Amino acid sequence: MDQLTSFFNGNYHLITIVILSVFLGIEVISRVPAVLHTPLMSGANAIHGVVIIGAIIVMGEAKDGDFFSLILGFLAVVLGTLNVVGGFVVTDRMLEMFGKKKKK
Amino acid sequence: MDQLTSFFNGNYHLITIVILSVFLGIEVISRVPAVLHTPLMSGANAIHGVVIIGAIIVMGEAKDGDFFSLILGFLAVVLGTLNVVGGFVVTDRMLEMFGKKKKK
Amino acid sequence: MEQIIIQYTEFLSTNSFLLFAYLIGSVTFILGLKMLSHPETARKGNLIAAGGMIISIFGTIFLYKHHGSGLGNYAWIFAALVIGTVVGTMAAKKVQMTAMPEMVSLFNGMGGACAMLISMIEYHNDATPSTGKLLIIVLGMIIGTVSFAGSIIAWGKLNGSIKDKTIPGGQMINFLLFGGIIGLAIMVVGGFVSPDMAHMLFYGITALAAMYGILFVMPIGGADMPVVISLLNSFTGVAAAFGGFLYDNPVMLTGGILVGSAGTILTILMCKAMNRSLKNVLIGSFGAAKTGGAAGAKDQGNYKEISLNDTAVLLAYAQKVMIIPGYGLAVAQAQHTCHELEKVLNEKGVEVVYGIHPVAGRMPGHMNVLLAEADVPYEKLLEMEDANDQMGTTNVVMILGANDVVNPAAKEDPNSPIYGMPILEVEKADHVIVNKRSMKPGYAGIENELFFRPKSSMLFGDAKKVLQALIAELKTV
Amino acid sequence: MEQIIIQYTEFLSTNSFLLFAYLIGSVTFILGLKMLSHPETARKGNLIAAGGMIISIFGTIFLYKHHGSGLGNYAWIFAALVIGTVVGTMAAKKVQMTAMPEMVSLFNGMGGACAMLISMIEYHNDATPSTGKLLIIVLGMIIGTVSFAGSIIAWGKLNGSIKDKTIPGGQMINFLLFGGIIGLAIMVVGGFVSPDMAHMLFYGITALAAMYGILFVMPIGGADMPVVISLLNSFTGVAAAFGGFLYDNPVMLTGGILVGSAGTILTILMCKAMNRSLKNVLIGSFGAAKTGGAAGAKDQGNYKEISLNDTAVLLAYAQKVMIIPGYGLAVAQAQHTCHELEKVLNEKGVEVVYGIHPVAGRMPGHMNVLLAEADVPYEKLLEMEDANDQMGTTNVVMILGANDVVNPAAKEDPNSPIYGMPILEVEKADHVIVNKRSMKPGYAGIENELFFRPKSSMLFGDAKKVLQALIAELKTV
Ligand SMILES: NC(=O)c1ccc[n+]([C@@H]2O[C@H](COP(=O)([O-])OP(=O)(O)OC[C@H]3O[C@@H](n4cnc5c(N)ncnc54)[C@H](OP(=O)(O)O)[C@@H]3O)[C@@H](O)[C@H]2O)c1
Ligand SMILES: NC(=O)c1ccc[n+]([C@@H]2O[C@H](COP(=O)([O-])OP(=O)(O)OC[C@H]3O[C@@H](n4cnc5c(N)ncnc54)[C@H](OP(=O)(O)O)[C@@H]3O)[C@@H](O)[C@H]2O)c1
Repeated sequence: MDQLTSFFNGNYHLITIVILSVFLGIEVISRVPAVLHTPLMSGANAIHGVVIIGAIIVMGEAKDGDFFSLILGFLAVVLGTLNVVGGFVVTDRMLEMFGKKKKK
Repeated sequence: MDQLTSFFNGNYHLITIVILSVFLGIEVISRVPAVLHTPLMSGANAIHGVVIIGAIIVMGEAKDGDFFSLILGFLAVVLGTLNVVGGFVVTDRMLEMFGKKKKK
Repeated sequence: MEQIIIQYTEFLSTNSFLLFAYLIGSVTFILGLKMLSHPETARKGNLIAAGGMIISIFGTIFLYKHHGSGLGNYAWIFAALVIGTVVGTMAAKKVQMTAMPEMVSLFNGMGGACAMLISMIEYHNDATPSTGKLLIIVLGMIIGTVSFAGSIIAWGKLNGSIKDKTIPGGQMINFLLFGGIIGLAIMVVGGFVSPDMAHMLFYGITALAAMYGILFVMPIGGADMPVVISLLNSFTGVAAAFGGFLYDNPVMLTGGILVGSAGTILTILMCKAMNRSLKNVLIGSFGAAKTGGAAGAKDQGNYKEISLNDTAVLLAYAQKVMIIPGYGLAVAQAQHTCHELEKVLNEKGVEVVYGIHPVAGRMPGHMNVLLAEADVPYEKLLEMEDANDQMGTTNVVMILGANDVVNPAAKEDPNSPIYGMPILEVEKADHVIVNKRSMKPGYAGIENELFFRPKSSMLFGDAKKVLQALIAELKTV
Repeated sequence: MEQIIIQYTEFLSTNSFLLFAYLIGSVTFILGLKMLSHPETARKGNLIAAGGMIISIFGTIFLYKHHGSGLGNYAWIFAALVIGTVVGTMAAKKVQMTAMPEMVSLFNGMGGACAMLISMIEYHNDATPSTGKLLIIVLGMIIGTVSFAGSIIAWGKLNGSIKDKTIPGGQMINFLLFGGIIGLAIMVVGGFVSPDMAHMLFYGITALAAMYGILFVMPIGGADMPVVISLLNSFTGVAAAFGGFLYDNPVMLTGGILVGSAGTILTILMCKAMNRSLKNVLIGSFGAAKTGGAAGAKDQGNYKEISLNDTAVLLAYAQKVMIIPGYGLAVAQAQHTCHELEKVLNEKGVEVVYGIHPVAGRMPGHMNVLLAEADVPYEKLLEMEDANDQMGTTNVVMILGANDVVNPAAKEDPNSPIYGMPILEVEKADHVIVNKRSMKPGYAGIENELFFRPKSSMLFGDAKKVLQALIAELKTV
């Protein structure tokens, strides 16, 4: 309990940020047309690839001989990059298709 | 400049909260029907009465002989309360009128 | 920066119940605003936000700690709270429905003044604040003062004690004032002057800000006040948020910023509903157009008058009558009489509906509130689209103190200042009867050609008196 | 808590350029999501978010400082970035339009795995983390692992390498797994076991979480995968947010949580578009209904077949033909042939339009993407409402591999699992020709009475082959 309250106090601003982001996510997305569900899902998928920043930090701080961290970290950065790059590119391709709409 | 960057660093989380709140405010309000503009304005007016918390803190921390702080602080709390209480009550009255709609 | 870190770590030692109370406060504000923007949930939303406010306030009073010690001066605090609550409740309960906007404006001014006072006290108490803190104090003071002064002027305009005044070169003066405020603020915050001097300048800024607030609102048309109040509202929100920075207080921060941004959007939405730009409202170009537009009842032909008796007959033998209320009905306080007319007509087997234009009157929803007050059943109030749909099957349209919202220039004359605004298309009905006191223009200050059209007949007089006479007349038909 | 404060104050000494980069990142994510949800701005929104991501990544690489020293291992980092970029771009560029959802699922799994690995390394490196940190590490690991394992299964299902399997007692097993994960997590985080033991349990949790992810997705119908992927998407978002807590990193936090909440809402919206509840999707009750519903081609009467030649004649002499594409058209990869048919008919003076149901195919917008790929002009694609409006003036409706989206049971049979879903009302047209390979049901696993109705004629065969034959036939008419 004590640990929890101190955690709460210490991360209070972060918790506020979380709550605001939750509301913001909900507000921003409600009322999307069904046709955009797939690209939106894919775009959101690319955004959570931001986890790669954690991987870069972990990798960049790994000690020289620490192969556990180095190897897993390397893997993490590769996977994170896949998520980010693949996600944005695939979304763009999808939306390019939709874009043809404008050839009206 | 140095002062500014250190201010930025020190209040980084608060700045993030500000930005999220700005977006949230915009998202939440867009698309209100015109009929609700007046009560919404009035409700928002009551909410910014939260400034009263600052008045309470200032008042509560005023030293005994410091009449400048005591008097202005007292005034601040009164005015803040007016804003909060008056704001919510007036809004409620307005919405009560609209509420008659439901007598369908 | 150091002081900020210290402040932060001190804050951590605060009771986490208080932080939790603030969290609840922030969430209720978000929910409240969200619910306030939907008709069914609005009232509950207001109550939820009020609940969060109470939690935040009492949390602060009882749990706030700084340097390990709690707050003092409880007697003063509670006295102030009680006074504020009693006065606030009474004022809010007593106010006329139609005077709501001015009441809101007044309360908004109180909030601005509160922010201003807080900044003053903080400045007075901290002899050597850091630049960051000083910046926050000064900005909070400026915005709070502008909001306070502006709101008071808006309040005065709405209740009629202050008249619209265009100050010659007003824009130039405002520009200079603005520059002066910025300049002095830089000198104070940047520490370019001696402490004594800074102290004097600080109050100088306050004075300039007050003047700016006054001159900013002064030239704006009285009827544009709802827009201005919404703008000042968001100013006070920002001022409250500066308080949030000052005390590292999350609920002040989120509450203030939410209102700041929501208020700004609301201001824009209101302008859109009136088909005007914000700039247009602020510069008050309607006032300018007034001189041009109303230049003369030109020779638009002649208008017909109709007698009370003829009106009564026309109404009594109609199948369906649509009443279009406007600002004049509110001014004449004729809503109850109007409802009576409706009942008399109903007894005679005439169907009566109301056509409500979204910006009829002087505040959004004005007509809904007004007629709800007179107990007109909600299902008789038609929104503009529905009203226009039913116009074709309507025999008599009865316009009571409305003008701009039925002006065909909005559809027909691209040079008209209201061109593009959707209107109630009364000419689709068989007969149009217009009640107003004279041929004078309405809010937009422009001629209304409708009055000269073949279908229209004028019934001059104060709305309330005319309606009373009409009811008497109807009973004899 | 101390460590958190220390972490915070250390963070303050970071270059403020990095903080600014993160701020830009957060804002672009919000803007990107906002723009992605409007058709006109979607593509630009995606690019904006990508730009913010690049800024955040390079900011981290070059500006991040911890205990005053920057990051090392640049060679490894860049090697990994290059590999990921090359492979990711190639995979994303090469993938078939129709295989998009499985690609998204795979990328989502990569993100989940990344979060899992980060947690593992952090656990490995910090021998005695505080309870708060440990909690974050363990939760991030669990959610990341579930998302990773689940996404891989979803990917396998979508590309057909894994078949739908209902495990007997699956829900019970999942429940037990869930309980086990929670229990072990409490033991590890609460410090109730020896460090060595905790270490073992940690990897035990990883294994259980992976199993949970697999078993959670396994029984869900292959075609419900878009919904599941959206859900797993939001899981990965939450996992990324835990990383944000771990490194006190604002952009990970906002990005992750935004996606977490947006993904949840999107999941719900998708369910709504299919007229199903999320629970229904997760328990996979369509699979159950399948056995019941398809129980037999009962004796619903007989269906008519139509020859290729007759079809060609009917089409050639029609004035207006509406093509209704469905999942079968995508499976047969017949979009280009379909477009050819349209052109041939146009040459003969026949007007051709497409009626697009919002959930035709296997992902939202599937048909739009498919037909856009074949260069079908956008103005020929009618949304459901418009298509239904034009149905009365249509001579021949040509259904190509669609089934559920034209099933009249959705309107007529309250017991049908798809009851309430809006459909394309093809029976308002003069003739209905249905192309599919057999009388087998479609996705919802239910019989379609339309095929037995008087207006309908069946044209069996693979969509692509049938269309090719039809085009040849038409040229001889
Ligand atoms: N609703 C809002 O939110 C809002 C806010 C700000 C501005 N506005 C603006 O206000 C206008 C509203 O249009 P409206 O048609 O309702 O009003 P209006 O155009 O202002 O016209 C009101 C008319 O009522 C007549 N009148 C005044 N007192 C009267 C009395 N005692 N008895 C009978 N008639 C009386 C006046 O003519 P006489 O002097 O000849 O009697 C006047 O022409 C629009 O231009 C709108 O843009 C609306
Ligand atoms: N769009 C989305 O977002 C989404 C997501 C998940 C689920 N769903 C669901 O998917 C369904 C979509 O409806 P739908 O009408 O498009 O598809 P459907 O109901 O699944 O029917 C597709 C039909 O195509 C036929 N088919 C298969 N391969 C073919 C081929 N090579 N040539 C010709 N015909 C072929 C099949 O019959 P044969 O086997 O007899 O040929 C089948 O009956 C709805 O129930 C919807 O709720 C949609």
